[in-house]
Amino acid sequence: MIRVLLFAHLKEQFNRQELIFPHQEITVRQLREELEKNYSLSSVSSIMIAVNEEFATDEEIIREGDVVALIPPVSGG
Amino acid sequence: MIRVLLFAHLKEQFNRQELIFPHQEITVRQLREELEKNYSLSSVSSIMIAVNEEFATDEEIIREGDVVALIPPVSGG
Amino acid sequence: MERYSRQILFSPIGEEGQKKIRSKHVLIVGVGALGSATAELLTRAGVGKLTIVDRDYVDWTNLQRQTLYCEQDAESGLPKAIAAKQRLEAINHDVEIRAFVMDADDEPFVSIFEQGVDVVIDGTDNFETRFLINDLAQKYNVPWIYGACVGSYGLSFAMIPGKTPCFRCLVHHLPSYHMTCDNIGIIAPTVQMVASYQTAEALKILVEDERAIRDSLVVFDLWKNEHRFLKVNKLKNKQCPSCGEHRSYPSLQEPKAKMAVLCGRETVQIRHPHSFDLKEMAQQIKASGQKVQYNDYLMITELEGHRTVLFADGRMLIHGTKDLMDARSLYQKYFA
Amino acid sequence: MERYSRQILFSPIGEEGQKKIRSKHVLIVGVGALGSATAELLTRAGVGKLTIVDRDYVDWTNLQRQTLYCEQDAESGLPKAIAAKQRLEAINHDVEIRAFVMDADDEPFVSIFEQGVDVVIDGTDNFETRFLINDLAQKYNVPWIYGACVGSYGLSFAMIPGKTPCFRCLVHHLPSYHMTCDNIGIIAPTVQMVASYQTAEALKILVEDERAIRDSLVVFDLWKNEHRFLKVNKLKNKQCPSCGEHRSYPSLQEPKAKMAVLCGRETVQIRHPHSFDLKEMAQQIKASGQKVQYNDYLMITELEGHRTVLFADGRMLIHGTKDLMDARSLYQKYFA
Repeated sequence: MIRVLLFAHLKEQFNRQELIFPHQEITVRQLREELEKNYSLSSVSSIMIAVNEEFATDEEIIREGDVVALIPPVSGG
Repeated sequence: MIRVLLFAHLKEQFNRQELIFPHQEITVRQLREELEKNYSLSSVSSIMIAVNEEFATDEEIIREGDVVALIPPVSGG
Repeated sequence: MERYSRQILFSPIGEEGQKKIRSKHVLIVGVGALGSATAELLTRAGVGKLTIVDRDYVDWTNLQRQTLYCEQDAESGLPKAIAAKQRLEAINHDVEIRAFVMDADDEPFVSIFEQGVDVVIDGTDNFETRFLINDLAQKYNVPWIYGACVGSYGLSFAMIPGKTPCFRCLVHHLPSYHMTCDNIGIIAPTVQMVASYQTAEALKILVEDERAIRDSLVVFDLWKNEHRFLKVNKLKNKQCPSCGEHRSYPSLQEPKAKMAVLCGRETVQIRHPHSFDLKEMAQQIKASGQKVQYNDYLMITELEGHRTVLFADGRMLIHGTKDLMDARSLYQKYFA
Repeated sequence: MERYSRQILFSPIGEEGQKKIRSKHVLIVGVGALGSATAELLTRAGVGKLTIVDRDYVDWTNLQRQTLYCEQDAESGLPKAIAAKQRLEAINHDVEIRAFVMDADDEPFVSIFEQGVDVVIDGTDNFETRFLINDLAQKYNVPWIYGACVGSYGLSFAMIPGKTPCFRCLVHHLPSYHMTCDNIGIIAPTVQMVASYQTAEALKILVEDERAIRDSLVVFDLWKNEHRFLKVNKLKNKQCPSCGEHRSYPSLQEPKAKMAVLCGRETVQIRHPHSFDLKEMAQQIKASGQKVQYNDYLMITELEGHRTVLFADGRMLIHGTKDLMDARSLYQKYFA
């Protein structure tokens, strides 16, 4: 089980604080693909993904128990 | 072993980031007494003491591995 | 309402929230650094009525961090409450700004609470006034938002009567000597960060979004890159004389320091209601980087350019001033 | 120097640090909400030279969060760069303020980098300009400090050439539709918190206290009481075309959008350099709470009061304006 915390408008978009993925292991790239397919989340490629308080590259492997956060960069200023 | 993190001017006063106490168990009140005696830290009674991210009363017991933080209230504004 | 459109678009506020903000009264005690910043943000947010209280005047050394003031205000030495009101009115004439040049110890201060306030924001620079606000806030059942900063270090916590611990539950009694911006220094972003926390909690209280109110005390150091949220619930004390079951509101009763100008000596004498522990006091003053001399009878140091002498019996002389306000301010910042 | 005494007392700055601050040049791109706040704090801090660049004018809806401006500025519709300069000079006449009413795409923008800048602060409201700043900052070896906010959510990160990942390492390419203050709203304390982080890092860079610079990206939500520091090191990409081993600085070369006013129609046409994915675009606009219609050929929505039509081939019409600047600004905020 992998917990994925949502930030900013993603919370409203999914209407929840976090998503739960049933996997034991998944790469960051695969996570992006699932978000796009199963959750029809668009612009996934520009979302920054942190694993255990550290941003991760697409090749990195997320393991059960890791805490994942989806951080959308925003443009307001 | 109990780690005590220092905040604000306490860092400068002790010239370090944290203090290490060799105890396995100690109450918050005893910690205050030790700080006063062994480290000649004054005004100890007005310092707020947090144990594992939560402020603790003087009766509370600190155990090995707990993370303790000394938070001095300041008056500037 | 058009001018608040970006705030109304923010869904936890919305049209409803904006109307609530518009109908509320905020009291800001002290318009120095934190008070400047919070007063400005709440004025821009369109609060209905804003009362500001300050006893000080604008000084050149304030300009580095007190964002309501410009050089002209320091040049004219305007009282802060007056200079603040001018700028706030230029920012938003819809807000009713009431400015009082006075001490929080003065009689009219209590009447602000009696008339009704929705939230009080801490812009003070001393603990004595905070304990007074705390007792008044508990007595009149008003939330108040503590904020304090020095150097790159800051703290904030919103106190809700009947729910959270109060200031006296957190800080049992007055620290004996204080680290302030005048002895440790301060950088402006520290002020703005504390003010951001205070203003965010004030907005939550004003729009009555109770569930959103942060129930922890935030403490951070901007230069050392530290940031913590510490839960406070356990400190709520049923025996607390300010918010507990049997209340005496000690700050509303405590003997006040007595003050007098010493004729022909440019010196003010203050009688602290308790005796001084000169040794402890000297240690702490030293720790903050100041020079200090002491013996069993008295301690001598310099505070903000004033030679200051403390006697063990609680007497204190502040040299180089005949101004009671100045002397009182020094006393409260460092020793009260 | 007396006016900076509280900042000099702060030991990581001191007399030495104050002299350094005094000798440095800061560029702030955009003086909207973040730019207002950071420009004011750095002016108060006594930076030697401050260059501000902005293409917009002061509007009533800005006053809720853009702290340099007052009602008079909105009344006169002054360009932000000019109104900002006036207020900044009233705050501190020691600072040399240079104000440019221009687009970051304009030629003179690059010359600011050529002439030498010590740190660049992000006050922009769109990604296109940030990618441009990022390439210039890498090319001219200048640290720049990203900041952005919307609602109660904010982010900031200081990018040091040769050390940290750059903006393109973090955000690989432009998001296709943007959440901005104009569609999601914003509260003023969010702005001040991001600006506090930006200013603190700027001060560390100006006094050359490299070890103190935060090496993580901060992300917070003031209403939801969240606050995280996320390490970024792993994202530094050797293949990055902006900061890697073989650089092409794509933003300095990319085809720019072409614009034209359609005669007699109060409409501006913009040619986006790529085609639009209308379905995806429509989903995101919907997600931000706006109404939208679309089919295989075109998509229609309303942005800030302007009926806006997108064609799959990359063409876009913005109705209700003849002003190229306005239209460009809308385009960049939402689609660039």
